[in-house]
Amino acid sequence: MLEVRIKHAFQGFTLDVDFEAPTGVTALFGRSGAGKTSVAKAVAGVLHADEARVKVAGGAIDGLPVPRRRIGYVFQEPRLFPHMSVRNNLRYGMRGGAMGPIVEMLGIGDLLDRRPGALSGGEAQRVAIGRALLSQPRLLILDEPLAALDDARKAEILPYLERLRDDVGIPILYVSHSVAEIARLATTVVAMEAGRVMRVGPTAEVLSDPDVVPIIGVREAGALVEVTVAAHHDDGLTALTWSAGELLLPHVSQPVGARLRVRIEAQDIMLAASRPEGISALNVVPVTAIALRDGAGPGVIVQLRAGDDLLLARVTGRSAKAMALAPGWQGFAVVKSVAVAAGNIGSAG
Amino acid sequence: MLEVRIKHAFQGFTLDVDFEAPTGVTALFGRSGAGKTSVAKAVAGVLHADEARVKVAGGAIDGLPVPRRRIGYVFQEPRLFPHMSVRNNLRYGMRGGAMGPIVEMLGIGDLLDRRPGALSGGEAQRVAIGRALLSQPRLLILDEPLAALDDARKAEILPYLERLRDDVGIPILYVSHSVAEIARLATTVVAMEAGRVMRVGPTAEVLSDPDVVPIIGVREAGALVEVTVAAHHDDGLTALTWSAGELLLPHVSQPVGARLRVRIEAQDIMLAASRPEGISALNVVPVTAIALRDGAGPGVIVQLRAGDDLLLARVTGRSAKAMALAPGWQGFAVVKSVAVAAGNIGSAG
Amino acid sequence: MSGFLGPAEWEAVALSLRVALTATAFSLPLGIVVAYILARKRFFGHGLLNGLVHLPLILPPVVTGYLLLISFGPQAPLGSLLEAMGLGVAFRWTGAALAAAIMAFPLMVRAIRLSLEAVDPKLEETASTLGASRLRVFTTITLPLMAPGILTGTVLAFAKAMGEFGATITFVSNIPGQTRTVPSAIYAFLQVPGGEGAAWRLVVVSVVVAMGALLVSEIMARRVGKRIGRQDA
Amino acid sequence: MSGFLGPAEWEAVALSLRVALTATAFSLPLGIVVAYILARKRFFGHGLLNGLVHLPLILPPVVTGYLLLISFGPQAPLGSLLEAMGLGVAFRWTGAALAAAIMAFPLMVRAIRLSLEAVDPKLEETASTLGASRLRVFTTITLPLMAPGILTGTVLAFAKAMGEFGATITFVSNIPGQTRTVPSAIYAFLQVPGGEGAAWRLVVVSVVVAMGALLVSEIMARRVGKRIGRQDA
Amino acid sequence: EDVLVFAAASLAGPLDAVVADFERDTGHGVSVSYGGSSTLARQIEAGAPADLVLLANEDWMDQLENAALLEPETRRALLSNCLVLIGADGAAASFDTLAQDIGSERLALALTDAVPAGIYARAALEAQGHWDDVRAQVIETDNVRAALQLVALGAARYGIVYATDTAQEPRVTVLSEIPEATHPAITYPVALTPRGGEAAEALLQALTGPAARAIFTEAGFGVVAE
Ligand SMILES: Nc1ncnc2c1ncn2[C@@H]1O[C@H](COP(=O)(O)OP(=O)(O)OP(=O)(O)O)[C@@H](O)[C@H]1O
Ligand SMILES: Nc1ncnc2c1ncn2[C@@H]1O[C@H](COP(=O)(O)OP(=O)(O)OP(=O)(O)O)[C@@H](O)[C@H]1O
Ligand code: MOO
Ligand SMILES: [Mg+2]
Ligand SMILES: [Mg+2]
Repeated sequence: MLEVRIKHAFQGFTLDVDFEAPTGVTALFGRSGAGKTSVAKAVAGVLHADEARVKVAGGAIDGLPVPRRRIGYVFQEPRLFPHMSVRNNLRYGMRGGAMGPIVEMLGIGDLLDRRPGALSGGEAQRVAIGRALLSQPRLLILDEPLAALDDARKAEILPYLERLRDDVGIPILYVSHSVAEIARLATTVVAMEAGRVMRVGPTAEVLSDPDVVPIIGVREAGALVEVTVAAHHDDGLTALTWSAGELLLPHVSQPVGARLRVRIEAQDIMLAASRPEGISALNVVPVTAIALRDGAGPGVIVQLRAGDDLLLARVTGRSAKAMALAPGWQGFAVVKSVAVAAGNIGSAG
Repeated sequence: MLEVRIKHAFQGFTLDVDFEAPTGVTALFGRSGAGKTSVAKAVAGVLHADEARVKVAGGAIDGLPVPRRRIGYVFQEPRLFPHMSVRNNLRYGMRGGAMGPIVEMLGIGDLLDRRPGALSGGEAQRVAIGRALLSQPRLLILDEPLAALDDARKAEILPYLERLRDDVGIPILYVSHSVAEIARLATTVVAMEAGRVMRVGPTAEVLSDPDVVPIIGVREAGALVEVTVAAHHDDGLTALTWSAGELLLPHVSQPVGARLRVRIEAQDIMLAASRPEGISALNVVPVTAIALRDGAGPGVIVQLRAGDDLLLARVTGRSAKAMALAPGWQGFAVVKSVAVAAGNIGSAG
Repeated sequence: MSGFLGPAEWEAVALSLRVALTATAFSLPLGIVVAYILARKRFFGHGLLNGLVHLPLILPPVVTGYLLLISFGPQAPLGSLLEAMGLGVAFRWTGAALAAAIMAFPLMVRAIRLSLEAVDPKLEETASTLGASRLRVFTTITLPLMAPGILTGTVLAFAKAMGEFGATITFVSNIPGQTRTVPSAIYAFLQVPGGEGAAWRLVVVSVVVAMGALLVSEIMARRVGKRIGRQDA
Repeated sequence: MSGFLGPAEWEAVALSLRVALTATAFSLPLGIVVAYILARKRFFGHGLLNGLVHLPLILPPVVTGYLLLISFGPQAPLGSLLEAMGLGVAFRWTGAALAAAIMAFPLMVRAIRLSLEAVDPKLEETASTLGASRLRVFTTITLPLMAPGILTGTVLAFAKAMGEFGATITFVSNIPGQTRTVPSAIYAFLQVPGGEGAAWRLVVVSVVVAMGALLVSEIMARRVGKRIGRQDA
Repeated sequence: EDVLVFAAASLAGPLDAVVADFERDTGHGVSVSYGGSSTLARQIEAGAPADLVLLANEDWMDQLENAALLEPETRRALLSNCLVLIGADGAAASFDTLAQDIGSERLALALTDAVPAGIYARAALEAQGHWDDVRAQVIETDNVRAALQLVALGAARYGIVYATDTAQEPRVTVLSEIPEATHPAITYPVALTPRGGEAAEALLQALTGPAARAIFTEAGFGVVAE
């Protein structure tokens, strides 16, 4: 549980935020200048907000001095200690535990004896992440930690964060502009605008809500569904079952029986009136249209029921007209298995 | 024309780079720590490389002192002058011209009287972009300028950069991890690894090269094709012609006759043995498979000929087997029109 | 207050103010230049220049005064040259200002240098990519960011100049209205039986003046700190 | 070199070194504390403390010496208390060190304060989020980043302590082996006709000593600068 | 016409009075620069524009005369002074038996190898055979007024200073006068410099005149007979 109530008046900007989120990853989402960093700083106590109530796992921390809050904070800028080697930066907040695995995961083993001044932008950011992780915090705050990193590096760090969330159970407050990252990590999404909370809810719900589409951007819209690993096939595909049947995905390194979360972007779903044959897409599910909502531009967002789950599909207005799409329409959704990105699979939160 | 030859030895890292790129946007692409920022700094003259030859538009600038190089440099960190208001930061390098349009494009009109210390991360980055743009540079260097920005903001800035490239003709050296940004902007891609150039070439060529896929990441693979705007339809779609026929896209705000570049991600192409009917995807083109390349995992990258253009498609091994995909295979590529992202459309460089 | 001090004492106070202000004002630009050279340039003779600047701090003030006397006295080559040019300083208030400036110089240079070394060279680099010449970079970026050190250096120099005694009396003697600064007057008062009262009155005045200067400088420092973003608004 | 100076002069040199080193070493921790308080705390009496610290700079040294005498002299309450505790300073080399320390204190505090004010509070903030107590933040982050100012303050204080004369002789007089520092000895030589030769020899020695200290400090400063990332490797 | 006088600091009080009278009587302006004799002498060597010199020490005057910086025929001893043993409140000692009387107390002197008052005092102590006994208890100051101050504050119990210093210092008692025979004569020489004009000459006259004589005597100085 994370409970946050913060009020603060900057000159020309007022922050007034109140939300509760269950254990797991809480994503702060919003445009530049929305107030995400300010909320994170107030939670950590480094911004002395006019009013701040913060509870982590039921315990109020707002009365504690900063060092006793035990918050691992990766700031938006790396903030490495310039007079210490990378190694000593990493060690600074360590409370026991080993440095090795985290250093390896972050690929900073060769940099340990360097001074921060001799690091690249992304290297510095990775060291900052390592330093926060090693402090064994009670709450982890990550302010755009992966912004300066390439995809390959992100792909190494994200699973680690998932493990923190699932195995270690550390609550995480995560600031990011990347819907893919949020979809993968977040249990709860807090959408902010101009210092206020616009929408709070479970990630699947918030991201499957056509009303939220304008906030997160049409191109990033998509639904989250929960699946169970059913089998690993010899050709490298993994079969997943969900309420609407079976999904085939590129190999998922989770044991059979594991429950996962899978994100299907609206633009990766194609609708067909009849089941298509002889195509390279492996996943075809029967669906019923529930709602249609015109987006900006010529696109239409269609909310679909597939089994017990909800999907979002984005089609052109022309197609919608041609196929006579309307609430109640029945047909098939074609999902290219490979279009379900690895980056969008996460363990169920 | 941009000609760069740089050698520099850091302790434990050697930079040895040599490339030429035509006018337009040259993207420096590579993993964290590959040496992108170092190349950019050496070009600007703020890193005194052991050896540096830099020619912009035929003129050698490596002998010039930094201020006379006239390079607008957006550093990886904002580097705003802390003792000046945002307005004076913007004015610092101004050589005439008006501030208004750029301020508006960047959405920083409300911040002009603030001190940099009172800006959010993304706001500071936008001011830094504005400051560089306003200096009317001979060469623009942008080191991950959009990393801290949300998609909506990016969507406002990218067209501006395109206009700089096309209308003003300022050469741009662009460092980014985002393939979408690079595909949209870059004329030339310089892929770097460990201080060396791995591959240089026109963006379309480099990004359509299955060999490059591992460098840029499977999920980001895709081909660029050149198209001409043929017609704007009433329902908001724009018809584009290309060597393989017609493509329908959400409205493209370019006049009929304009030549554009369109990116089609490998994962957005579905293959079908026969022309599929009754589906929501509007674009179906006959293709011939040229080459197949196994990717990491169960995916197969298929290079296809469509008209005179090359496409990349990513399918599962299972589908490839089921469809008996092999060089020479003939069939249809289904492209969801909306899967061709707005972010991937740019004017032809 | 005019009843508190006699006219001769007021004369000393006014002279001390003139001397201290002149010393501070004239040494400031040079102090900035020397601090810049010492902080940023590596050259043969760096150690020598640095040592020279510090000399007045190391030497007993009398020795400094004596060295000034044998360099700038009317008999010395340099002194007589200046004298011929109408710029003679020996036994004039300008000489008192010179002595004060030299004694205060190491304090000023050190403070400015310290601040200069804390200026982030990346900001200067950035300014130069924006087309700013070295001079413009210096005046628009380096100098404003050095402001705390300049302020501190100025205050230290002013205070030291107000208090300087040994070098001044040795170099320019103790001539009423010309070179009898407050410290020299205090010295003269302390030499005569019963002069303590007048001496203490002068001490009070110089403390009041200097505290005023300090207070003003603290207020300015706080403003400057805000301006250059060292404190949040 | 032992032929260069007589034994009495060597004694003065050794004493001056002892006095200057002691003065510097003891005032350093206090200087850091006072600089910290002045830089970071806002309280009633801030201006007063600041003024008090600067007083020795403003006052003619003789006055400072006199004030020390009436505070720490054997007859003064404070002085006699110290005397009774075996810590008497009057007319002892420890008194010379006290005088030197007090005269050097404003220089030291100002340098340290200047450096402290340039430390980025964000780094301290970051350290505290990593669980560091205030004390640990201070010792591991603030203090190392203040190093340039501490170094500068130390050098200034040492140089000033080596050169201090007026307050020292007024407070602790001039007792060979106890309080006859190099400046006192130089002064004595300069008082008699023909004493210049001996005076110059002492001047040379104190300049050599102080230049050595300066040089060492410059080298250390460069290292420190690199350590705290002010210069690129 | 303006006159610049360089004068030993210990003359400040009475000399100012004499000068004030002179200015009033003649309309000439007079500036007096007070300092230590060594400082003043060096300044004159360096070319100070003094018209009249009044030092506390014949040695420095000799040096100036040897350097031809004085008008030798104008040089004369103007004033004399004598030394006294002083004690802090309640102290009792006599110069004759100082070695015994002093016990473990401190004796404040001006620098015994540099400042005239100290040099004279040391000569007297040596002549009396006290020097070796007291030297460990001697504390020396840079000027004789500072020695007086130490006694006044009780920081030293005894001191030897000029008789002229003790006036207006109620916290010290004169315990004994020190016989003049025990030390070289303490005289204050005066002379015109070559730049001294008519006004300076007139001032020199006034200094030896009866009015001045009265003022100096009043302050405790002896006036040297011509
Ligand atoms: N001053 C220095 N001393 C030693 N090594 C350095 C120095 N500056 C950079 N490097 C090293 O050079 C390499 C290239 O750095 P550079 O900043 O150019 O990387 P980059 O490609 O911009 O990375 P990123 O995407 O993380 O910003 C890195 O491994 C870095 O550690
Ligand atoms: N010290 C300050 N004084 C005044 N306004 C401030 C201050 N700090 C932040 N702000 C304003 O508060 C708003 C929220 O800032 P915050 O840093 O929380 O934004 P953010 O959501 O993290 O944005 P970004 O994604 O750009 O980092 C911004 O408009 C910013 O300009
Ligand atoms: O040392 Mo001071 O500076 O005048 O005695
Ligand atoms: Mg932020
Ligand atoms: Mg970089």
